Amino acid sequence: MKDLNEILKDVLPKDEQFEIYHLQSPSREIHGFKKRDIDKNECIVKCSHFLSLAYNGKIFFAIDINIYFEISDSKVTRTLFISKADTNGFLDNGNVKIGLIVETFISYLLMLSPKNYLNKIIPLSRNYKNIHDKPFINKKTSTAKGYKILSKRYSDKGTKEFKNLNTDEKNLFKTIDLEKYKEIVTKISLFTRPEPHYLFTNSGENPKKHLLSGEALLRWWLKIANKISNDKMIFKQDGSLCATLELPGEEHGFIERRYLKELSCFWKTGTIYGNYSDSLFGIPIFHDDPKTRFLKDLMVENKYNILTLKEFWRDLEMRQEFRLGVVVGVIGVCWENFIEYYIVGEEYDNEEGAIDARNNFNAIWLAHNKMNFNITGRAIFQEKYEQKPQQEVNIITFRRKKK
Amino acid sequence: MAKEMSEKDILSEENLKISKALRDLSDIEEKLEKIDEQVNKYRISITEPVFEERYNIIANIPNFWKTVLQTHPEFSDFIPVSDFKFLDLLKNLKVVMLSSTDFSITFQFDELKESNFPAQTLTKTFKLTKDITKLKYTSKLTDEQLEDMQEFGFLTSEPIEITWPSDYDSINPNKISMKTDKDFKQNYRAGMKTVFAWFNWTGLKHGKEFPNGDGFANLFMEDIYPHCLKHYIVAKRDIEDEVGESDSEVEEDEEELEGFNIDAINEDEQNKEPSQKKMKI
Amino acid sequence: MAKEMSEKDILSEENLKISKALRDLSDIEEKLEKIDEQVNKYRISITEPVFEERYNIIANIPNFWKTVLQTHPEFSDFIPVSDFKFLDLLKNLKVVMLSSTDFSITFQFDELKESNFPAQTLTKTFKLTKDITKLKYTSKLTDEQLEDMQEFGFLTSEPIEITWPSDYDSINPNKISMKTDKDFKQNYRAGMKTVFAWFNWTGLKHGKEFPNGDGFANLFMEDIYPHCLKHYIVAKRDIEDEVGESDSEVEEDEEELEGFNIDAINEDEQNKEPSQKKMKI
Repeated sequence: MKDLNEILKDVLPKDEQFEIYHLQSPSREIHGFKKRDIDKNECIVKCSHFLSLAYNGKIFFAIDINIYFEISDSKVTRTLFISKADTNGFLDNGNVKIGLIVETFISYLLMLSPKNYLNKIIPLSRNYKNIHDKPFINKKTSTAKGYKILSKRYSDKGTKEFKNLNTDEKNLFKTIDLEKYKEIVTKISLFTRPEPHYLFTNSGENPKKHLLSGEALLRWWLKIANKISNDKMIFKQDGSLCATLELPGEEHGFIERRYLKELSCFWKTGTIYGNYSDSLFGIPIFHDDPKTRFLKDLMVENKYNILTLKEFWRDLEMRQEFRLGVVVGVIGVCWENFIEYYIVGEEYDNEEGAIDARNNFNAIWLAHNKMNFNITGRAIFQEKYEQKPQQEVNIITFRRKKK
Repeated sequence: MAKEMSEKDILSEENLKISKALRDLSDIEEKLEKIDEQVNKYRISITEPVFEERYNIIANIPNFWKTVLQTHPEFSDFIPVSDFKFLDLLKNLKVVMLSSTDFSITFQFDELKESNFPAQTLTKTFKLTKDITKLKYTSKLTDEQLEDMQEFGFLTSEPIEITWPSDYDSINPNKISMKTDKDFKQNYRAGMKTVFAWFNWTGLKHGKEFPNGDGFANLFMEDIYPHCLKHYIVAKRDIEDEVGESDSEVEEDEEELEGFNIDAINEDEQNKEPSQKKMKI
Repeated sequence: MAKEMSEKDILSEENLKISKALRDLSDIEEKLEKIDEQVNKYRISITEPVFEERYNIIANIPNFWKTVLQTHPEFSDFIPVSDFKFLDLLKNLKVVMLSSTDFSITFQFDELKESNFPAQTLTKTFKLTKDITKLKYTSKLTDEQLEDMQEFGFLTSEPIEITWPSDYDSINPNKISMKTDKDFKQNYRAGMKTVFAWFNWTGLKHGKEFPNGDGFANLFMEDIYPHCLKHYIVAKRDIEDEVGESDSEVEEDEEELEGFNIDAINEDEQNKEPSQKKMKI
């Protein structure tokens, strides 16, 4: 399979130079995600992807996607949560199609084998006492001892002891053997809402930034989701494929007429979290997600166990973040929590901001030992990707079962 | 037998060469650690006579130590405010390095009649040990902490007899008793937190004696004593509010907000969010 | 004349005594500053031969400096990411202290044919001066900065000739010209930020050359070179994700969720993971 750089080349303008920053976190077992019965031996694994592109030394786009794996005895469910995507207005090349980049990246992630995530999982807990007795270099290992350990590894290479070490190392991590699973469910979940900025703080102040209305943004994402769902390389077009759209507070007939008519036949109103009479237990808990915040409030109010999905969507409409014409200031908080690691302290009233944004990638980038960051566009698949302009708040989801 | 080495042999030769280099670096690191210690000893040896001189000069400056301790940015984190009344009586203070890890601190207190607090000079000695079998209570320590103590060592000290001021009679562990005091536990705990309890600190009863007693000792050894002249001058600054000072009055938050908040509504919204996030279910 | 001193005289005598003590403390402070320098010289003298030994060993370890520089927490703040392709070619690196303030850094680069980048060994020397009349542009410096430079000194360096890689032709100041390049200013600025421009850094043209060139030099001298063995081992850690590490992946939302699975998760389980507020990708 082609690597990401190769794939992106095909959708970037011909003979132009771009820098690609793709960061992937290690896979980690997490506690939450959904209400579940721990006795059932379920395991939830999370991994984050972050992609950003620079042109002329300036970052112009970034997207943040979290992937969750729910592993039970009988099946594995993979959920892509598109957390944030943003531009900053510093792209001075009209031939770059952001929608195409987003579509390509999501497709790429969907095509990555789940093995990439499930071979080496940081477990919820470890017996550190055990680890510290073994010849591993960890934060407590003295520098002098660290060199002795490394030295022994080189002298042992190819010997039996060295093989044992590799086995020990494997025991530090959890591995999910995918061979025994017949079914892998893939879900994509995303939330569209126009905001002046998501990942580039204050970038909304840049007059050159292209801000879409709620309606336009929804249509933009619908188009991407529709194209991905129709990609036969990813989803076999069988009866299990299903894409859903829900606009809290909006009539289903209206949604169908206004948005779904022009999309493929597998689109429906509703959600992938269950039927309207179901409990809220099927709604995943995502990081920094408006409906997750609402879910948490319901937990505080002891309504989480009582409400049905239908009531949830009805009440969600009343949330400030879902009301029309309200600019919500939640972005600052996300910035503090984790975006600071990507891009720090930009001034968006001048171009230096975008240049510094790129420079701020350095530490994080290098920590991951990523090497190839310069690519040249080939524009093979760069068909027209137009955007239509209006305001709404909505959720698009679709899923597919593999036989 | 073939003279030429196989690819595997070459690889293994190369690995052995790297292996040796890495082992050599381990030795270098040990040498550098010894050098650090040697430099430290050298510093102590040439600093000591100057500190001695300084000690005698400071004796002539009223309120020198009072000024230093009152304005030191971290000192007050270790003890209750009520202790300052007695620390203000400190006529002089001396730290003597006994080795590169062990040291003693000598406190020379003036008397305070109204508190039945006599003039007293006390020397408390601190020694580093790695022997965790000396510990008397370990239940409050995690395995990880114990491991660290074993590897990097921990400070210990003999208890020192000190006369407590009468102000503290109700929390003085020598004067209260479980039998007669109804708030014994609470008072005992309050007493444990005063600087007088620190003189009794051993380093062997984690969670049952003056808290962070080693941190307090190290503060004297590493910062207050070697840098007292600097701290004194900082306290005596005529202009306290220069722009760009780290102890400036301008708060970081305010600075940051300036560039960020366009209007008041935004600010409200921003402030709402963190509290929501912190809410525990 | 009365033999007894008046109250005023006593006061004045006392003041004179304090005045003298304070003056003496000023002398002590100067002595301590000299001691610092003396200790520093001593450290350099005994460290030098060990560093020399270390240098020769490191030459046998492939990618040693690449590993150190790529994982150093601050190094990458100084240069653009694209420079790393060439810094990875660093075969060896040496810092030599010429005095307690002056030093030289020697970079030994391997060649990279595809970039027309030749193998080259470059030594850049840094000297402290307090003579601000040497400065060629001062318009970007505040009066306060100039005062500090005059009092504490500032680093200067001679420009060093270095062959730039062909990858940088479009921003290489030797190859672009105001006349022919339409984005000259922008490209020139981008070029100024690369490590190759740093070899040209003089310290005399604040705002017109590689930014923070002295900070970059000091980073090598104060941290990267003396502590390279430690940085290398940190980079080689097998377990990077231990609980309590700052680079943990656990996000707040997912942490909090534990709380609603009360029936399923016992308290022990919850305590295992300290709240990790920050997340890193």
